[in-house]
Amino acid sequence: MKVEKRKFKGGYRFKNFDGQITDKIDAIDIPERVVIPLKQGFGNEVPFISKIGYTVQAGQIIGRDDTSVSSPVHATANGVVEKVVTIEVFGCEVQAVVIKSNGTKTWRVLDGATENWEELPTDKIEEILYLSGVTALDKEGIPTKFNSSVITPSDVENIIVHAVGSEVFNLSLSVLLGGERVHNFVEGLKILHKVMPNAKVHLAIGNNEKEWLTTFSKILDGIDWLRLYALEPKYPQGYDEVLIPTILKREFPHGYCSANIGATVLSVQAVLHVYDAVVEGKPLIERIIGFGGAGFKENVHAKVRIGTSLDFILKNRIKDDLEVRYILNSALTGDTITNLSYPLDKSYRMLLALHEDRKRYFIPFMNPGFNRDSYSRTFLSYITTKRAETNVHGEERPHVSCGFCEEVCPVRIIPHLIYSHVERGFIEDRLIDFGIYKCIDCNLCNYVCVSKIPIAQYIKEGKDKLIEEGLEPPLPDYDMKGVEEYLSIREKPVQAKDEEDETS
Amino acid sequence: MGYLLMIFLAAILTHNIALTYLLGMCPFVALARNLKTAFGMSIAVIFVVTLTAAINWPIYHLILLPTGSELIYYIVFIVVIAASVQFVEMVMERFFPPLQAAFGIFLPLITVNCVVLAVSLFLVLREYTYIQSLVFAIGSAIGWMIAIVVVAAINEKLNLVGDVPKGLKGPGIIFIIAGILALAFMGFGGMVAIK
Amino acid sequence: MLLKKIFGSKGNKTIKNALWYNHPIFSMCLGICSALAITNKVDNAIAMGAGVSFVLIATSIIISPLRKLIPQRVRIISYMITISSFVIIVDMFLKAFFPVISVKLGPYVGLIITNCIIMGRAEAFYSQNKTGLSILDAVSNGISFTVTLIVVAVIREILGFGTLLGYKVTPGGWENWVIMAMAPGAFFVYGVLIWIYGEITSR
Amino acid sequence: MNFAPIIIMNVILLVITILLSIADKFLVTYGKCKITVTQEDEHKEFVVEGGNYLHSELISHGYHIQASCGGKATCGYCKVMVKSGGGSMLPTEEVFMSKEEKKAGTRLSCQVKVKEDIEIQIPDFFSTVRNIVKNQMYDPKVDWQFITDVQGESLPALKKIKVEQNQQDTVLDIINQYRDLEGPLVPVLQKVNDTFNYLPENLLHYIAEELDIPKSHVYRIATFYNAFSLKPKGKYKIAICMGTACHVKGAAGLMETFENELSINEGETTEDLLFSLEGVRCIGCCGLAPVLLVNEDVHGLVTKDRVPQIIEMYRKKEI
Amino acid sequence: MLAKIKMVIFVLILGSILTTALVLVNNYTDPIIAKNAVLKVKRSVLLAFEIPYSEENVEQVFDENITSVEKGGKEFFINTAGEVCFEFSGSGVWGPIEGVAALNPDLETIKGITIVQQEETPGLGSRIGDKDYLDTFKGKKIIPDFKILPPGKASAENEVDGITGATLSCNAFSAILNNQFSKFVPLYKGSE
Amino acid sequence: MKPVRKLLDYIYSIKLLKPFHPVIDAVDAAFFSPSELTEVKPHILDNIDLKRYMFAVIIALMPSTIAAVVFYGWYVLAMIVVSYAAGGIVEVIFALIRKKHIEEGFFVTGIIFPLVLPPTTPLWIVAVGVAFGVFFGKEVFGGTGRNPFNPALVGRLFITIAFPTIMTTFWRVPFSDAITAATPLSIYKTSHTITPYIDLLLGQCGGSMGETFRIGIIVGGLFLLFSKVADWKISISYIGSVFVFALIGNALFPMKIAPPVFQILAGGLLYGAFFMATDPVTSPFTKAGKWIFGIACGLLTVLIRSFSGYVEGVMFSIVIMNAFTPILDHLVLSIKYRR
Repeated sequence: MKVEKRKFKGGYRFKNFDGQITDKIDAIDIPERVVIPLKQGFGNEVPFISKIGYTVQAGQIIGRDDTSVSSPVHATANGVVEKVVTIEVFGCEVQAVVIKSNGTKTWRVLDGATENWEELPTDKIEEILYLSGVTALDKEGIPTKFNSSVITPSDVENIIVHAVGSEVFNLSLSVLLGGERVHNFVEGLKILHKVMPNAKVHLAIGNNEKEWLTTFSKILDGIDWLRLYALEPKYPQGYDEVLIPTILKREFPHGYCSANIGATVLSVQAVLHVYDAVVEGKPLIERIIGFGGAGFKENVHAKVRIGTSLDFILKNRIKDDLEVRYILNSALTGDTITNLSYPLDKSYRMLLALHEDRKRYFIPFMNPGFNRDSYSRTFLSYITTKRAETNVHGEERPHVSCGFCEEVCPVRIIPHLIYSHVERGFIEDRLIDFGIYKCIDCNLCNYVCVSKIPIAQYIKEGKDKLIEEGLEPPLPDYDMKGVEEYLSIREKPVQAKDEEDETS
Repeated sequence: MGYLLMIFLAAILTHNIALTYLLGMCPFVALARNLKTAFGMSIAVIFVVTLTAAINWPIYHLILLPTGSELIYYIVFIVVIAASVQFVEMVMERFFPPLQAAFGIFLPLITVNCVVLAVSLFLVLREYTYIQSLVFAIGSAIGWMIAIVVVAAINEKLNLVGDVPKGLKGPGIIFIIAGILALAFMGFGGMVAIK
Repeated sequence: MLLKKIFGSKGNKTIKNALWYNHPIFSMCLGICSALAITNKVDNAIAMGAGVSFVLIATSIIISPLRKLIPQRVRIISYMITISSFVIIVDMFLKAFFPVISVKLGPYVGLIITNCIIMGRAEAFYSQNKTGLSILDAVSNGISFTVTLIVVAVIREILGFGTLLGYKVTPGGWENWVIMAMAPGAFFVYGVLIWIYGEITSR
Repeated sequence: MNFAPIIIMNVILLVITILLSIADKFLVTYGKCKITVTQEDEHKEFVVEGGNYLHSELISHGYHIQASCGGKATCGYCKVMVKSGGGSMLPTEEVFMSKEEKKAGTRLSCQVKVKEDIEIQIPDFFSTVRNIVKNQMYDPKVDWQFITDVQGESLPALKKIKVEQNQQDTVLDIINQYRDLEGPLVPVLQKVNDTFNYLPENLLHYIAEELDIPKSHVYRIATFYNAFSLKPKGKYKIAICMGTACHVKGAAGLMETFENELSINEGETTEDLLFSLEGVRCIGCCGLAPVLLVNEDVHGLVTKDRVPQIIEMYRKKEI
Repeated sequence: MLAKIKMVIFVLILGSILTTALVLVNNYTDPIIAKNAVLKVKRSVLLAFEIPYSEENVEQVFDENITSVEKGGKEFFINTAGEVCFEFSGSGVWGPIEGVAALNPDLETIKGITIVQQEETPGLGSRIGDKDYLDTFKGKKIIPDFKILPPGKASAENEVDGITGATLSCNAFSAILNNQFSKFVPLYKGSE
Repeated sequence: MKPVRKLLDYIYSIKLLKPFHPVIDAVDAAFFSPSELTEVKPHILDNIDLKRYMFAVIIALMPSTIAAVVFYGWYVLAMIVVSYAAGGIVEVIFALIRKKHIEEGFFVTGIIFPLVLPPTTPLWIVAVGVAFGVFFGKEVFGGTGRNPFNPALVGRLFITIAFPTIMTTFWRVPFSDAITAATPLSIYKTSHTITPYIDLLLGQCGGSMGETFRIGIIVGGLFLLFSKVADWKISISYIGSVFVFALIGNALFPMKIAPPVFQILAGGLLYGAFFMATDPVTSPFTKAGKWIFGIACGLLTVLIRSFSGYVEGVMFSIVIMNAFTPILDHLVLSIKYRR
């Protein structure tokens, strides 16, 4: 199969950071208790449908709401439902079910799953997908007729599966797709194509993964609804807003989601989970996550049951003498994990432990700068591994129009222009012209800023203030699908905040 | 032709009416804070300066000089300027409302603007012919426009990124910007000479 | 006290406004064209200041008593005629008795007509106040203007020519700052003075 | 003697005045326009010939509207609120207007041409300032600007001012101290501000009457200087640095702690008028971040634990 | 209509009064101004010839030493020694340069030059008006043409040193001089 | 490094020095990287900061500085020291009064300014020039990053026009004490002689201290372009447009306009194109703006060099285009984001 080469303008390639995840995979035991949040991944929170004191099996549905955009939630360990508690996850309060595990590793197989999935009717496959909980994965979910995304499967015109490792730390493709799994993956793609027959499937792989490119071009040869792309692994290639213009060469409706233009972006793991659900009948109860960053003794992958607390996962993995910061998923956009009793949920890909480096280096600006990363080439950093730590490396200064942020911006806006408007309180519709709503919060402008200005924060603040003034993102000229459903989901957290304010 | 071009360039670059003769500073200070206003004002100035130069030259050379009454030419010039501006404004308001909205609103501000009177006076002092007068008038007004528009743009930029001390905001910083601009324009010195 | 007797309670205020709070140049930025252009020598500044003061006072004497007679429609034109007549007188006077200064001031004498101080004061003050008060206002504004011009001219002449009223005041090795005698110097000196004024008044 | 200049002058003036009269007749055909003026609670109407500027019409009808530039839109003093008529705002005016003023329809009267019936409101400073304070749009750092209430409703009638006897005595003492000074207002306000920790509204009224200074002027001064406050201010002003360095080191948390300890929000004053709390921009001691000022005292490297200590320290001073 | 007429009459009266006043003042100052202009010329002529005078006796000294001749529409001044002097003007870098040039009777050598008016860069180009500088012109030939060279380069008898840093003013000045010499000297000679 | 730390900590603890904290902060920040951690996303930051960014310019200037010292002796160092001291004082006074940080922009101004001066400029003129440049060119606008004009050029422009006699007299040829009034450009203007290109490249001619050793400038400039600190668009379009306009002009007026390669190598063009025009604060931030900026600078340089009273046009052209920068940006933005 022919491999198309694509890249986008802007962006920045993170290379040679220390603490990269190795190809090793660990299995982690089932903990004594699992805590399962009733909102995981994409969609609304679902009501608890089991009862306290009931014995449940792993893979049994304990939360489900067919009326709103959501996916079912499963028990992930065999045991007894102990209680339903309210936990706070990254500022949002979520109901969570606590299950006391009995330590067995079995799970309830989904009805109707079969190796001969091709003989199943599409409806049945969709039902299996929905019931397995796979549909909540990734940014916009997988569309089924069960209201698991904002659009229906027949509306999907493009499915983009991206396997481009563009972040500072990336999951290893050899771990995810090693051995037989690559065939499972292809099978998963075929299932998805059956569910969404109008869709073309686009598989994007980083052009640094030469072996996988050749493997795929061999395996996928002859499939006419599938295209293979080799992308340059520049951050933030993994964003829908960047993937869609790069691969489909069409404009992204900024301020809305990819589903609104009939595209679904999936990760490799999601496709594998699809395969697991439909062929092996395994509901989504386990994830593979990676441990990245210099804070870990060993940077490995791990297979973990959903609902396991992070404490349990990280036990004995962190270097003893280091002060570290735990970050979820991404070093640039991930949230800091302040509470290690958080349970793992469907949306976790990676746990990072970065060194909190408070050391004050002596005349740093005169050092040649080994072990350091810089967008500008004033550091001799190509030779050695670069450090990834949380020191700010400099004081905030007035912005000097160096233009770095504009060069790296993946959506071609001028971040510092918007920054200076917002900083001075010029909240006008000019900002919309300047493309403030195009910003995808990739934080890259912040990363490269010479003056250490939190540009991305300012842009976000600008967006909030604009919405406060009633200047919402304009709808694009073309038709969009499922916009109303999307808006209803998007506005939810804002409403919740307002209520809080009133009560306090 | 070459001489006309020389007058034109001299009026813009080397003998810029705002930066070398320091004229038209009142509206300069007031309007150089906003680019849109500065632009509208300077268009109006171009129009009025040319118009009044075109009227004042014949009045001086055909009426005042022959009758030996050049002593009152200040009065005549300023009255003609005031009246013609008012007249133009009325005509424009009545017959060309869109034009009026775009730059007619600046017309009343120009009535007592040094630039307009100064151009008329320079015509007399330098003994230009009619065509030369017109070219000089347009050139001077364009020179003024360049100065005010550039300063206004810098001012807008300062609104965005600057941190000007409190007491210096407004006129003070405009003067300093204009000073540096005048300094830079000295580089054109000697490029073209006027009579 | 005397002022209060003659002009009522407003007299004091008028003077203070003119001399400091509503300073014609620094606070309201009026009449800066001529102020900028001719202040490279103190004698020019004195001549210009005196000329402007004369025109101001004469205008106030004419306009204030007539304020109720002047028809609205031709108000501006009447002011202009009055002002420019006095300007011509100043011009002729300078030409006759101070020919050197007259040449140096050149067209700027004529441009006193468009000096916003005169027009502005006529419009804002003389057309609304009694004659005595108007004259007081004219005098104090004239003094204010002249003093400012002289201050600027002193700075510029000392730095730019090393002289004061033509007499050398600078030490031996002094190198003249030519720029101060030219347009940019005027801009800088005024900018800084306005800054100082602004900082003091905003305290 | 040469008579030519006199003749030419007269001819030119004649021509011009006649031309203008003709132009008036044929070009400016707005007819009679009605101007309705509201000032405080007083309504007045008068009919004028259209085509002139509002500013000159108002002046000729006895309204004193300040303008130092003579109608050239360079001073920005002659603001009035136009309720109807008058067209849209000109770009010349925009420089002088704040956002709120634009919304409220404030215009420079020297730029409004009377072409149709116009309804205007001439603001008096007193009511506008009170409105600003009430709507918390008040920012003493901003230069004086007046804003009328956003909805455009007519302003509430003025209450008769009430000054309590003991207040009156104190203030009168202060006023008598400074009465003979040149420009007594600022020192008087300073002293009153020191005594009461802020400038009560009624006292401003009283001071204005006593000193025979227009109320608008008193308000202008009172709102212009940072040192004066129209809201009760605490005796100890706690200013927490919100600069980057401090922010990074947890100034926000500090603010929160203070808010909890004093049970007030940022920008407010405790009920006992002892403390007021505000966030300020960098005060230049980033080495000591997070840093805060209590009046003039600098407290550096403040941790949340130290907050009660600091508050206690100043409370003790009071007792 | 009445208001209109009143308006016109007011303006006319005001105009007449003020203009009359102007004419009166003019009548008074006009002779003085005219005398000033004449004196200015006379003074500069005397300066160019280096004839000592004081402010009071300009007229007297002038009349004693100098006769003026008009040739081809240009006024020439001749002193007792037969030296010739005339006014010249031309455009400098920033504005016009006006002055008086005096030639020896041979009409080839400069006797003296005075600048009456110039607007060159203060402190730089304006030094062409300094007496010290103009003194270096004395005795220089104007035939075949007159040259101002960069400082330190002048050697021939028709060359003088320029002013450092004011090349343009010097160039303009030499251009004016050459132009005016070539224009007026033949004029004077031709009609002799 | 430990003693330095201890000393700084001790100074911090002295109460008397509280008003001078901005100065101490600046010293502290210069010697030690901050210990602060990122508070918000992203959790990791690029290692470059403003100090290093500005230091890159100084590194790029090193070849020409060293060459200047070799050519003209230790006096050059004295000038640099005076420049840093005088400008630094202005900067510090402003920081103290306005209670602001002392910012790193002065790193560059302090060295770039003496390098554009003739090698025998009196020290007091260096001080006046740099003080004026920092004061009017930068501090009145709010300091580093907020200035519309290049402070070093404003200072240079000021002394050029204020002290014309001094600034046009004292040129020196390297390795000799002879004072000459001629730079290659003024030689061309008076006698139409072209100095050999190899002499220009190696600096064997009169000129400002930093601009004569042109190989060093090219090396430093390429380093700047490579390290992304300076934008290549401006340098390229500037030099390119000088070449094009000189080529056309030389064909039309051979007596007035010098040939293109000579124009590029002579005078301060290379220095200006690499170190002055590329100052990101004072040049347009839009791409189209950058191209126009460079091209207009080139045009103005050729025009001023050939037709005006001044021999060199680089600094005038750059300051004029600095002034036009906001309007260029405004125009480009309003075309780009037209509704």
